[in-house]
Amino acid sequence: MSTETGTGQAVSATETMTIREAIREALREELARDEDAFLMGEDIGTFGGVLSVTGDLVDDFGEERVRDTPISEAGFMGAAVGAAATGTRPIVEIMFSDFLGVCAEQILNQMAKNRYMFGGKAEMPVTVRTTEGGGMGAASQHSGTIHTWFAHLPGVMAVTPGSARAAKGLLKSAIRSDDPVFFFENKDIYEQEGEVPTDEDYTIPLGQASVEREGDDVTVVATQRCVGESLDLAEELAGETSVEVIDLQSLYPMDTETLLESVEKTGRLIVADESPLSYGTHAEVVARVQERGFFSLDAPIQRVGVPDTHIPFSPALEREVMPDADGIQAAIDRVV
Amino acid sequence: MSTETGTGQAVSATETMTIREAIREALREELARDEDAFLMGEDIGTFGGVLSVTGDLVDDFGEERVRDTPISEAGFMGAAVGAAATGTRPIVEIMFSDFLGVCAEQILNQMAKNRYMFGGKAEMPVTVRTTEGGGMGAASQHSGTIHTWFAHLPGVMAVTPGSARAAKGLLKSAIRSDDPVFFFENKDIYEQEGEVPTDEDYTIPLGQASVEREGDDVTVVATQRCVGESLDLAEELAGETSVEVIDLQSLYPMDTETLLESVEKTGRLIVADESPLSYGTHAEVVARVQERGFFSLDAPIQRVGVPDTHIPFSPALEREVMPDADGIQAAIDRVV
Amino acid sequence: MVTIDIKAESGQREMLRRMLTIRAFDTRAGELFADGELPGFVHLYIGEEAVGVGAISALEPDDYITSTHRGHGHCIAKGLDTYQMMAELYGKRDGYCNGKGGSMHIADVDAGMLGANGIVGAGPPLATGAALTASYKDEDRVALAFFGDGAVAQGQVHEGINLAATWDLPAIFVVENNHFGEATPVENQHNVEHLSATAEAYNIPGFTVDGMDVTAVYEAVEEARARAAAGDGPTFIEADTYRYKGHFEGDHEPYRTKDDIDDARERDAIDRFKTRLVDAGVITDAEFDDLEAEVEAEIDEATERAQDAEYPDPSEAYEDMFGAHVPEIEEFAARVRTDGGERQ
Amino acid sequence: MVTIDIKAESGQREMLRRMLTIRAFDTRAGELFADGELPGFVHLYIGEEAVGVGAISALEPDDYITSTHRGHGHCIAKGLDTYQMMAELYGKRDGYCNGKGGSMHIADVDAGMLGANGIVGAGPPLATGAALTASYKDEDRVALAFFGDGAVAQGQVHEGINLAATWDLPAIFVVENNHFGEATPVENQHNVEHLSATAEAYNIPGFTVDGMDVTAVYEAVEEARARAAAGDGPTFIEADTYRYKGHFEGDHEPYRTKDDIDDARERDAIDRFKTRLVDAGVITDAEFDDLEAEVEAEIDEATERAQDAEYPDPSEAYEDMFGAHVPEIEEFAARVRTDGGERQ
Ligand SMILES: Cc1ncc(C[n+]2csc(CCOP(=O)(O)OP(=O)(O)O)c2C)c(N)n1
Ligand SMILES: Cc1ncc(C[n+]2csc(CCOP(=O)(O)OP(=O)(O)O)c2C)c(N)n1
Ligand SMILES: [Mg+2]
Ligand SMILES: [Mg+2]
Repeated sequence: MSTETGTGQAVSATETMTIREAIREALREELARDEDAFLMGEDIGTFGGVLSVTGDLVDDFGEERVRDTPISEAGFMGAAVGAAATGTRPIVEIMFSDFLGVCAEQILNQMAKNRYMFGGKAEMPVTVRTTEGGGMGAASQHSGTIHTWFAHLPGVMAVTPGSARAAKGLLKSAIRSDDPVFFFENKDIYEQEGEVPTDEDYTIPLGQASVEREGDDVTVVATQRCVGESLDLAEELAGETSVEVIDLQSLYPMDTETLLESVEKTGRLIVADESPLSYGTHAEVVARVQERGFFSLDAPIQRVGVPDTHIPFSPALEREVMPDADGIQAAIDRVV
Repeated sequence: MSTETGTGQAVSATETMTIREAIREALREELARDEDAFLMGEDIGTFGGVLSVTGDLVDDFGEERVRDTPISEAGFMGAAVGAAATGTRPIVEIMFSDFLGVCAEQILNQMAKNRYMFGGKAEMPVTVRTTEGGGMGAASQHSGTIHTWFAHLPGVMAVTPGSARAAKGLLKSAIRSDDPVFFFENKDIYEQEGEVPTDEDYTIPLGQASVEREGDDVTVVATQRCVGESLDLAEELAGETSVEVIDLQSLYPMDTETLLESVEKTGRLIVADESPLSYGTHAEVVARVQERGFFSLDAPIQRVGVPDTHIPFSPALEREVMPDADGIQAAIDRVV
Repeated sequence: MVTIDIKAESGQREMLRRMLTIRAFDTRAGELFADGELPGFVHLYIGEEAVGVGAISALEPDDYITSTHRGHGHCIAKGLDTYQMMAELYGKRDGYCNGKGGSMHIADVDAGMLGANGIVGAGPPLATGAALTASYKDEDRVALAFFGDGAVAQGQVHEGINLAATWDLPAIFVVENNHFGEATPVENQHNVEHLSATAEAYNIPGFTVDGMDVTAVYEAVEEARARAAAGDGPTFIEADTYRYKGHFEGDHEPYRTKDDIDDARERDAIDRFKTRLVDAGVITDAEFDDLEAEVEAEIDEATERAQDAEYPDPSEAYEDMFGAHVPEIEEFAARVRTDGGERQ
Repeated sequence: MVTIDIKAESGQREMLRRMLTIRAFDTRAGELFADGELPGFVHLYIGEEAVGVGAISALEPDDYITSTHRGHGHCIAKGLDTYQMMAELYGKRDGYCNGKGGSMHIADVDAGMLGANGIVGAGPPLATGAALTASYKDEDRVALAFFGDGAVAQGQVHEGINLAATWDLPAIFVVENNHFGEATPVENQHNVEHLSATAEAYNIPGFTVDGMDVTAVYEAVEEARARAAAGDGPTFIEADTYRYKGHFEGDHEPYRTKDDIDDARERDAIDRFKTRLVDAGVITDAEFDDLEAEVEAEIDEATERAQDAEYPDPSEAYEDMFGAHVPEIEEFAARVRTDGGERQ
């Protein structure tokens, strides 16, 4: 227990918990808070989710509100859209983000477009939770990072927490939002611990980044697992190079202002994210910062990500392609 | 009939034809050339395709090779993958690119990943043709531009021709390729005419851009419909501002070298493409050019695209959000 | 209470009126499209009126429907306003979607009309979701999905039905088998003789009814609704029907002959229902003519008003993407609309 | 010619051997996983051996199969090498995928094994595609798709079957109904008693066979293959079976009791087939024990060799994305591997 000041919101007591626990607590609190909210997904009930995120929630809320589904992602994603349009607040779990292709249509043409196509006359309060990333030896069909697709898709929001605090604060905002929000977990950091405000009304606004560590020489803006990698590296480099680390938190909307402020100070930017590099999340950060911060930049913005491969199975190969502190270090070396 | 030198390839006779015709001729020539190649899609046979691209091909090649399918994009995209892996060369038409969500799984996890997951021991010679873009009053579910998704997806290539010549040359390369290639047509320019080499072996390598007009003051790199918009604008501005226009042609692989050379000369870059701006195709061009051409740049790179909306139905609204010469002009004004 | 009581004479007349309204509306839409008045695609429901009217009349007013690209008939049967529909076809601000949706996206969520849909097969999972809301909230409502014979080849249709069947949700699935998916005959899309065989895969009741007999459709849906409301799960109904016009306006129809269409017209749903009502003394020929004239006048007025109505302001293109404020849209808009809110 | 002639005694012994090999391989894989030797996920086929062996033995050697996440049994039945399989489970370069795929992606396209698959339901459209190749090239080959009871809820399974049925392709669809999709019982995924009812939706023959009787599976597939090869289209076969181990290794199995598993073991396919062969005098108990020992020795050797085999070089991670040369991959690799090809 300690006190801290979160980004933009004064908070009091905190508790140490893992990202997995933070997600579960956010779900628990929001289910308790709003009886229109319910969970839907494969084996999220008694089984507790294959990566044990939903855990015991079914015991507290029952099978109607923590609903196991057949293996029909398109069917239940569509059902979530139909349910949301008619007055409920579905929270969908897609077991691995690689399975989003199975239900992409209902996202692309229904969830994302209904409000606009209908002239604003439809609410779409859906939250989609899913897990991304390598590190488990789960091979190419269970290790992808696909959040750029949804960050690019007009009509949905996308967030990518890099800490337990961000996980809880963003998930609660996502659930409360009347717009569709994609919440991208990273399976490699479920056990990462952090301080999380206990206040049940602690939320982080969608569209807000968080400066996790201040620094003067170079800014690293990171997502998900790369936030921790960056913080560790910054700590290691302390004294030598002063690294500012920002958790982007929200891919869309994006908190461009916070990035610009930081780059104004450091003049150098590294973007670290586990999506494949080409047309990846990094590129949008680059585009925005150079657009509005061109004259602050002293060096080209560097990108650290997956080198346009899939995630291979073998442990000898998998870590090779995953962005990590080494890659961030190399990027810093190129510009500092 | 005239003679010209295409990008990177000496060619002789040309013929004036529309983009629609250029595509059909590429299909005709490649079907004639390789009996393992066949077309598959909805109403592409006797009906000739809803946008009349396949036209009379069924008369020449029969129903086995110009195969009408049920409305089962996931089924026949998957069948194309299975067929390609076992020795044929399928060319799939997805009627509108917005329908790619319906069959995204077979693309994302099968077509794109098989070769890699299998340690290189699978060929995947599939071509996917589809049509993108606004301008027909077809509303949000039939007007999207989604090529960034596939440019970002490791394991597939993506091309976006902006002229009849590019359409023919790239489609032939796509069909001959043993890798999956997405060929993104733009429905608003099917009637656009241009000179096309008649040589049946004229192809444009995947991964090659084309300088369509030389200039000194600013470079506009464009795709699809925006190529013509840029050329018209360049013509209009001639004398005043000297605009170099590049048809990017290939999103992935991307011909970064040609862009860098141009920017070295002009110092200013505009990227014009019909994808939604955030995390759009533009951003990758920006990221690469600033990475390797940082010190050539005299001004921030500007993006012209769809302002993160869907394409609305009403003619009063549709043209408002479509990138065009006005938007490119405004971008030039910001930096020249 | 059903939307329209088919046992009452007034109900029968109202069903006839709605069928006539659909025919008049879509005949007009076809003409306007041919005249180049309407942008985009227009898919007409002419010939299939008995399906939409029969099915929706048997629902309760609060029930939900999901529709297709061929949605005008479902809208009118659900009681939507023809002026707001026509205004939408023109892309005018008074339209159901303020001009943003057009023919393929007319929706009125408050009225239980969850949207026409440009994606073949997308409706059934949405209907399953609406049925899930009803079940979750313990409301006496059911959801009915209309979809075409072609759509039965879409996986998500199966997923939607399987979910509803497994969860015993109050849903009804209605295939409008008009014998073609665009230019492709149903025989080239499926291997079954009757699409109602699909029901077997989910162990739910499946029927094929004469989709050009409004009474037959009504009765099948009335029964299905009772089953759904009783917690006995979904029903699958195939309505055998026919579209008289091309797939979309402009279709050159190489896939059938004029005789094929004439054959279908012999079973015309409006003619048959009219004859039945005249025979039963519910309506006279003269009253029928009056009804037709009334309907025609309504469509005239709707069309004229729609023609005169205002287009949305171009700046409205940037609205309605989200409920929340999203700064990027504003910023991007500002780049194009540099000159005091006007596009450059 | 069938892969294994069940009428010949040697064929019967070979089928028994393959079942034993699957069980020994997967038992070992389970142990190795529990010991932390194998990375990733491992899904075991123990209990279901009769399905893979029965089905594939009745195919011709050139025929295609598509598999699932639970693919080891299909690989062994298809004649794949246990060393190369085990090496793949370890992520070694000698593995079928050079270590890139792992348990869930073992493939040997040349042998007609089109891949294990981590996506539930992805196989049937692929099999339809392989059947399309056979039909397009007029080759005497069929394609058989294995998939689970859970997968039947996937839309793309339906699309694949519908295409094959509509086009009369030489395909066979085999559901391995082991009564669970992960932790969810089949009753919570479907509304039908027998999944073979699915066939009705496509008007193709559908059967439920005892999936723990290798002969029953064999005969059903033999018939289906004849039908497919004759141009009479696909068959849908439900094999009623059971998995003895958890969904994946590590599953705590809250969804069933030890008794449930013991009940299934009473029907054990290997025991029953062995008894039958012993009774028929095809094999003696002693010969069976020898066979088991031989198989065990093969797995020992495969495991030892796999343990000793080399990992791929990290630089191989950048290979095999495309047939063509793609400069970006090289360039991105160079950024990480700055120091003479070594990762920084
Ligand atoms: C997923 C998808 N694929 C293809 C299309 C193009 N398309 C629009 S309508 C149509 C035919 C639909 O046939 P059917 O379901 O029988 O409905 P009908 O038009 O006959 O009413 C097709 C193929 C689409 N809109 N969506
Ligand atoms: C599209 C998709 N959804 C979910 C999963 C996660 N998953 C892997 S195996 C499995 C259960 C599959 O059940 P079934 O088809 O019966 O096969 P079984 O495991 O019983 O052999 C699930 C849900 C997946 N791999 N792919
Ligand atoms: Mg139809
Ligand atoms: Mg199962």
